[in-house]
Amino acid sequence: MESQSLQPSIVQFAPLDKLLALGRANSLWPMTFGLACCAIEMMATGASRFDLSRFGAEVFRPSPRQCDVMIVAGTINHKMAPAVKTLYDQMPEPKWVIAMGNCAISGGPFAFPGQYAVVEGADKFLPVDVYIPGCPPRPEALIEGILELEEKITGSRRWPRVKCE
Amino acid sequence: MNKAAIDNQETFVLNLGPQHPATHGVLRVKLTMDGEYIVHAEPVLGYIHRMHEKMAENRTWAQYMPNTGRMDYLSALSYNHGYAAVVERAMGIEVPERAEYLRVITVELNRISSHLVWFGAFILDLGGFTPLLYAFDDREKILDLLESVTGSRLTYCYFRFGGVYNDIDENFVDGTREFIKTMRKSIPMYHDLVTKNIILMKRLNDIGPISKETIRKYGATGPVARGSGIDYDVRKNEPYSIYPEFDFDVPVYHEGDSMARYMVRMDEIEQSMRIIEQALDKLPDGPVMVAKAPKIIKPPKGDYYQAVEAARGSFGIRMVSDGTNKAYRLKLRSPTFSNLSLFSEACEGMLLPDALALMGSLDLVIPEIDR
Amino acid sequence: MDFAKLKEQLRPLAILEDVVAEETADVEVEQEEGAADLDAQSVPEPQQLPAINEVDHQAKGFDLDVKVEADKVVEAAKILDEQGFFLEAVTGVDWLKENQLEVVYDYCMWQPQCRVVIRTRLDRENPVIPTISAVIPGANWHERETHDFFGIKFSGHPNLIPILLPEDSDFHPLLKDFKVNE
Amino acid sequence: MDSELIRVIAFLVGIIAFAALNAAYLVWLERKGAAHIQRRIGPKEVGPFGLLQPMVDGLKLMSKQILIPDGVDPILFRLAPILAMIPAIMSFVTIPFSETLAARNLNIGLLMIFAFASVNVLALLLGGWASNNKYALISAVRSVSQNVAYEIPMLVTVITMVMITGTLNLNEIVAQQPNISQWYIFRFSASPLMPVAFFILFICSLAETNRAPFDLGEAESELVAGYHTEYSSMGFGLFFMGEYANIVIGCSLSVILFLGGWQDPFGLFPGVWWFLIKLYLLIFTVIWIRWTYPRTQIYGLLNLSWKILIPISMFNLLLTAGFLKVF
Repeated sequence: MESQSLQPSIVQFAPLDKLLALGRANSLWPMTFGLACCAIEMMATGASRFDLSRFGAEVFRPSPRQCDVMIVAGTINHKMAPAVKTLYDQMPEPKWVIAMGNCAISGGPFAFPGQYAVVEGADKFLPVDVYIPGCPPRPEALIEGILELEEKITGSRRWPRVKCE
Repeated sequence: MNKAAIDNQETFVLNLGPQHPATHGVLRVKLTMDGEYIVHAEPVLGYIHRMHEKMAENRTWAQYMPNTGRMDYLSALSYNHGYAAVVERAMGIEVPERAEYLRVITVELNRISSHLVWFGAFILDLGGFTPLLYAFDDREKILDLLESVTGSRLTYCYFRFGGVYNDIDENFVDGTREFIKTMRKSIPMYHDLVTKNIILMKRLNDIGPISKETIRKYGATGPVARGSGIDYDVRKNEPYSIYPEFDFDVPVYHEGDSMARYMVRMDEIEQSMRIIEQALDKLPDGPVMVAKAPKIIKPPKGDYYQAVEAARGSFGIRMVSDGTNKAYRLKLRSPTFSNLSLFSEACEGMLLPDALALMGSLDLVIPEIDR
Repeated sequence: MDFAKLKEQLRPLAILEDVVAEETADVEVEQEEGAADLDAQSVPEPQQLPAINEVDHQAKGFDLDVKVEADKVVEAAKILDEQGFFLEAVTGVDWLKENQLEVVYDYCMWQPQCRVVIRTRLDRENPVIPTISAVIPGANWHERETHDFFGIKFSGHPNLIPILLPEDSDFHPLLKDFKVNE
Repeated sequence: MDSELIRVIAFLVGIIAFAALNAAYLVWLERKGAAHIQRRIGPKEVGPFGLLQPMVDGLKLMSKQILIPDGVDPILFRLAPILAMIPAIMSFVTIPFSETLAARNLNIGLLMIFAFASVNVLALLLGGWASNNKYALISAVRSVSQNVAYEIPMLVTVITMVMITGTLNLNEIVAQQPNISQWYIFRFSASPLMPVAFFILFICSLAETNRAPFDLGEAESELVAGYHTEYSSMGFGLFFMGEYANIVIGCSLSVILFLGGWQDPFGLFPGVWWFLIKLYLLIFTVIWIRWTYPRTQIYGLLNLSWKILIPISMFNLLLTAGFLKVF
C-alpha cells in the first residue's frame, strides 16, 4: 500500500467536533429511571449534599426522548429487560449508558448458579460506557462515573483525579 | 363502576410504567381510563423480582443476611432485625442487652430516614420539588451516623445472630442527640412549608379514603392501616426486642384519606425520636455480641414466625428449617405487597393525579413487593 | 375474640393425625383439659387427635397451628374472617421426599394479638386447592404468587396469571426439583 | 424608507437574540435559583458561576438527533414547536423596553399580544395531538381547558385596564404612570380593587404559561413530560424557549400595565434598566413560586378560575365602570 497524503480540507471539522463534544460532555441529562437500591443513591447524588447539578447533569428528564445518558441503577430481570431495551432505543443519538452498581454490571449478589430471574449485567444487551462498582455505589462514585464519561466524550479530563490513600 | 363506559369503548388503556416518575421504581399499572377518570387499575408486578426466597434455599443462614438489607433498601435494618430475630428465636439465642439497645436505636434512625425519603418523594408526586431535597439533606445526617456504625449508607448488614456486628464509636451518642435536636427544628419547618399549604391540603384531604374493612380484607398494615383508624403496631401489639421498655405512642388517624397517612408518618418521626432518646439515656454497657455465639448456624427442625414493624408495615418471616445450614423454605411477608393489593379497589373512579397521590401515600418500595 | 371458642370452631375442620411430636401433645393435653372428654367421644382411637395445636408464641412466633384438608380452607377462612382476622400471607412449602406440597395460610389478629396458621398438604402431582379470594380479596395476589412459585392451582381463582414471574413463564422456581433450562 | 427597513431588521434580529438569550439565561437563573432555594449550589463548573451552562445545553440540544417517532402526524408534529416559539417572539415586537426602545409602537399593542398569546395554546394542542402518545394527549387536553379558563379573567382584567387607560398603546399606558403613586397597582381612585386586578393578571399569566403550581400540562410525576414527551433535540428546546419567552411576555405585561413599565418609581431616571429590574423581580417571583408550591389538581385549577377569578374580575369590571361614570 502506498501512502497517500490527504489535502487539508478547507473547512476544518475537528474544532467543531471538539466544541460539540465539549457541549455534550457538560450537559449530560440523565433519565429519571431507577430500578432498585442504586436509584436512591442516584437521588442522593442529585440532592443537596452531593449536588450533581454542579456539573450540569442534574436535569433528570422523565422522557427518554430528551435524555443523553441512561443510568442503569439496579438489577435488571428478565421481565424488565425488554422495557430497558425499549427505553434505550427511544433515546436520541448520541447516547450513553452508565451501569451503576454491581447488579447492572454483573448481576451482583443475585447472580448464582441456577438463578432464574436476573440478567447478569446490563452489557448483555446494552452498550455500556462506564461501569460504577459498589452495592450501592456511593454518590461520589456516581459523580466520578459521570466525570469518567465526560472524559470519554471529550478525550481529556478536566478535573483532577482523586488518588487512593 | 362505569361498566357501560367500558362496553361502549369510550375508555382507553393507559400504561403507567414500568418506567414512570410516579411509580418510584418499576411498578407498572395498567389503567383503564374514562377521560381522566380511572375505571379500573391493575398493578403489574415482577419487574424487579430478585429471587430472594430462592436464594435463601441456596445460601447458608449467615450468608443470607445481606439479602435482607436489599429487599426494602429504605429501611434495611428492620429487615435485618426480622431475619436475625427469627433465627435467634429458632436457635434460642439470647441477645445481650446493649446489642438490643443498639438494634433499636439504629432501626429507629433508619425508620426516620425512610419516612424522610417517603416524605420527599410523596411531595414530588404532588409536584413540589423542594421538600425532597430538604428531606434528603436531613437524611444525610442520619446516614452519616449509621455509616459510622454499620459501615454502609443504604443496604445495611449490621445485625448478626446473637448481637450486632460492632460497637458504636465515641461520637455516635452525641451525634445522635445533635441530630435529634436539628430534626426537632426541621419538622415544624416541614409542617409550615408543606402540611399547612392550602394546595397540598386540597390535594390530600378526603382523597383516597380507605375504610377499616378494606384494610382488614387486604391485610394492609403499618401507616396505611393506622391512617384508617386501626391501632396496630407490631412494636406494641406483639412486642419484640426491648420495645416494651420504651414509652412511645402509636399515632392513629381515623379519616383514612391520604392526609391521614401523611400525618401518621410525620408523627412517627417524632415517636421514633422519642424512642431513640430514651434508648440513649438507658444505653447499658456490656458486650454487643453474645459470648458463646454458635459458630455454625443450624436451627432445629420446625417452622418459626417473626413479625417486626418495618417502616411500611408488619414484615413477617416464616422460616421452615430442616436442621441443616440452609433454610428449607423462607417466606418473606412484605407489607407493601398487601398494601398495594388494595390500590386497585381504592382508586376506582378517581382522577389520575388523585390516584397517584393515593399510590404515593401507600409508600411503595417496589423491590420489596417483588422480592 | 374468644380464643377457646375459636378453637372449638376450627376443631371440626382439622384432620386427625397420629400424635408423634411428644412436646406438642403435652401442651395439647395440659391446656385442653376442658375439652378432653369431648375429644374422647369424637375420637375413637386415643392416639389420633385433631391436628389443632396451641403453640408457644415465644418459641415459635404463632399461637395456633391447624392442619386441615384441602377442601376445608375456605370454611376456615370464613370462620377466621368473621372473627376479625386478616390474612398475612399464603405460601407453599415443597416436601419433595413425601411427594407433597404444603400450603400455609398465615392469619393474624390485631387486638388481641393472635396468629393462626392453617396448613394443608396436597398431592405433588396434582396440586389443586379451592381459592379463598372470594372470602378474603387480599388473598388474590398471595395465591397468584404461590401459583407462580409452586404451580399450585387455586380452583375458582378469577385471575390466576403469573404475578412476579414474566407473563409467559411456565416454570415454578421454588419447587425443590426446579432446574434452569438454559 | 431605507432606514425604516434597517431599523425593523435590526430590531427583529435584536428581539430574536434577546428572546433566545433571555430564555437560555432564564434557564440558568431557574437552575441557580432552584439550587439555592434547595440548599445546593447549582451549575458552577461550566464557566464562571456556570454561566456557560445554557450555551453548552443549547449546543448539545442542537446537535442531538431529531427523532420523529412512528405513528405521529409528520406535518403537525414538526409545526407545533415552531408555533410555540414564533408567537412568543412576535409579541416582543410591541413591548416598550423604554420610551424609545421598541420595535414597533403599535396603537393596538395590547390587543396584538393577546392575539399572539392565544396562538400558543394551539401549539400545545398540536404537539400533544400529533405525538400519538396518550400522556401527550391528556396533557394537551388539560392545557387547552386550562388556557381557555384563564384567558377569560385575564382578558376581563385587561378590559378593565383599557377602560381606565383609554388606550391600547403600551407606551402610552406606561407614560400615564410617571411615579410610584401613579402606578396602576396603587391607583385606588380608578378602582379600589387595583391590587387584586394585578394579582389576577399575575396568576393568570402563571397559568397561561403553564408554570407551577399550574403546570398541569407538563406535570412530570403524572404525565411524564406532558405535550413534549415525544419531542427530542431542538423540538423540545423550542417548546422550552417558547415557555420562557411566554413568561417574559406575561411578566412584561404585568410590569407595563401595573408597575409603571420603564418609569422610575421616583420619577427621576426613567429608562430601560427600570423595566428590566421590575421584569426580573417578577420573573424571580415566578421561579420562587415554582420551587415552593406543589401542583394543583385539575379541578382545583379550573374551580379557581371559574368560581373565584372570573367573578372577581367581572365585579372589578363593573366597579371600575361605575367609578369611571361617577368620578
